[in-house]
Amino acid sequence: MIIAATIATLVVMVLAIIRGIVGPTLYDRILAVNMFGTKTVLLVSLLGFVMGRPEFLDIAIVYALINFISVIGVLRYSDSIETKLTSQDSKKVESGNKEL
Amino acid sequence: MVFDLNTILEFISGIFLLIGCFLCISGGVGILRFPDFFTRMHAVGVTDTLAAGMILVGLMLQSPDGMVVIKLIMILLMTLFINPTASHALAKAAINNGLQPIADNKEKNKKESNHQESESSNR
Amino acid sequence: MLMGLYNYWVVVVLMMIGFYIVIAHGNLIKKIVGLTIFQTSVFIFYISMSKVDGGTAPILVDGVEVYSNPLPHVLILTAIVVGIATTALALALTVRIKEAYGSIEESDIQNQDNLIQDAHSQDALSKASSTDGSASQDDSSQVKHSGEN
Amino acid sequence: MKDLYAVAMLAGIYGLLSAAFFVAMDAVDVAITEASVGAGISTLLMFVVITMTGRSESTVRHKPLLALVVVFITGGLLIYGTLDMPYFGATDAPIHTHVAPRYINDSMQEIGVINIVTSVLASYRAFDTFGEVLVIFTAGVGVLALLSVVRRREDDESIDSTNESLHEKHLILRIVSKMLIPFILLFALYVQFHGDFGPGGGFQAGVIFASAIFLYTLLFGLNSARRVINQSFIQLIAALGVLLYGCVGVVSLLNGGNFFDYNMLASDPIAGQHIGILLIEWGIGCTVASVMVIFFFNFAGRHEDQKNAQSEEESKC
Repeated sequence: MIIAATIATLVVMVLAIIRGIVGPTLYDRILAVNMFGTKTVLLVSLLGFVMGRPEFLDIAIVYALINFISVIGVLRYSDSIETKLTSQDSKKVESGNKEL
Repeated sequence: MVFDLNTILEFISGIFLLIGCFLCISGGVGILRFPDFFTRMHAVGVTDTLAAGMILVGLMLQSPDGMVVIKLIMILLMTLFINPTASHALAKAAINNGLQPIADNKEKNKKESNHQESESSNR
Repeated sequence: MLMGLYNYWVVVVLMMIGFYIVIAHGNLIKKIVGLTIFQTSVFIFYISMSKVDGGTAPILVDGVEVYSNPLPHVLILTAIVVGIATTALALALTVRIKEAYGSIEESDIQNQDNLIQDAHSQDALSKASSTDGSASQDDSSQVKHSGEN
Repeated sequence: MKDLYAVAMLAGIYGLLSAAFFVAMDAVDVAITEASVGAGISTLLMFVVITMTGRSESTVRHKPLLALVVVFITGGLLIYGTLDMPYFGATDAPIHTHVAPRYINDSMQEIGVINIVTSVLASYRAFDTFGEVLVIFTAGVGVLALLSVVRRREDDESIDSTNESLHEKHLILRIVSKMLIPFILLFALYVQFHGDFGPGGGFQAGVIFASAIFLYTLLFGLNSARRVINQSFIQLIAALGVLLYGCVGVVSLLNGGNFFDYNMLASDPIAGQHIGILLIEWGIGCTVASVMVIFFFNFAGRHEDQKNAQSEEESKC
């Protein structure tokens, strides 16, 4: 049963990767990465049981924490870029022209 | 017919794992097939909390010693805290972005803000 | 039985993907990502070599005799952290390049460099012609070549 | 793929995937490092940099056909080279017959630490690890040299106000993170001290500790984070970590052993090894954590400075 759960998790991870590649908007990709991270937590805990050494669950805890931090960080920086991107791009073109 | 405790525990944990697997797969199909971002987020919410919880509880019932159970409980608590928070922040950022649409996905954001109502009613 | 070597083939494929990204893409960020993929393929190479059939993680417990080889783990553990340090350094260089050139595309940077060098060689040429009125065309072209080199 | 954000996200997925692979390959210590580094910090740094350098890539590739030919030739040669390699998982491969049996069989008597990876890292190959720590330290110095900005205006009220609005906006996020940050710090210390018995050690703990500070910085803004952790203090800690590591080696030298010969640190060799490993892990942890914080502070500081310069230009216009 544990092996079946592992396979199911792997399948879902593949689906999440597909969404991450296809994902039309940035938020779709962040969502896919978030889901992928959670599934990795599950996979790591399951793998511990499959291989018979289930005491290495620290890795899964680290995953859960780091995944959260990276999602928050990505959101924070994507937040700040969306509004300024258009103005910055026009400015970039101007400054590039000046330098040339 | 006599069941000893281990067999019963294994059976229950098998049921939990089975439900977890089913929810996982359905959520995975959901993230691929649903039409827009907010509906996909709904699918991810199912897999991230309920399916993960089911699988972790299933593992807890099979774990050999106490430390493993404690760590699994910690993982479960963290999943239950972190994932809804992350999806909340994600949805909020997406809505904020939708309210001030940038040039290339203006159309999409309009659609998304319509779907957002249906998503909030799902909660 | 060649199937026993599949781990090396996966490594080679990953390595070549990274290599292709590094040499074929002009964007510096993409080059860094390619380097990261290349790096990870080396990590996977080491770690897959350390795996022993039937072995478990190299943390001693009673009743287990076969462990994976701990030495590659140690090397890769430090290499990962060093890898992020070097990646950060590369990213810092990218930021500075962006500030200096206004672009992180390799071709743009090359163009600007060429323009600057042309300007320098023009300067040198005009200087040479002003000090030495009888400078021939051959000399000036030599100056230009040395500037480009 | 032209959108560099997507590239960064997929690189993050790749990091997670490779860490899961390391778990499957029994390399738990490596997995915990890759989990904390590959998924978290590298994605984050890459994102900050992409925010600064623009998010789209021009489609021009130079000579893709030539590159493809080169790649295929090299790949073919490499695959030809693998034909002589030992099979996957073979027990009699050359790698398993040289020093590894000694590490596996004798480390318990010689070092007294359950986790073989830790004993090899901190004792058998301590000099090697010292070099790695120095590389990390040097990279930190390099980033400082490249990116550190002279803070002209200490009272950046404008930045503060935007950050206030950001974390006012995310109330739930702020509260959950406030609950999580102490937990992450505690967990980092657990990983630091648990390195003798399970996956963990200075490198991992340093990175996890740094990620807690990242989380704080992300939510409450760079300036308040700088108020909590002074930049020069962090630089001092980075240097002190390396110094502590080196001092352990020198002390064992002075006590009559070799460089990093911990047996000389106490009367009992095993106790000496324990002291040595503990101190060295502390040195590694301090250096790694502070260098990671230096990376992030400098990248984020550069980012905010650019933003400020832009807003000033806009106000001038």
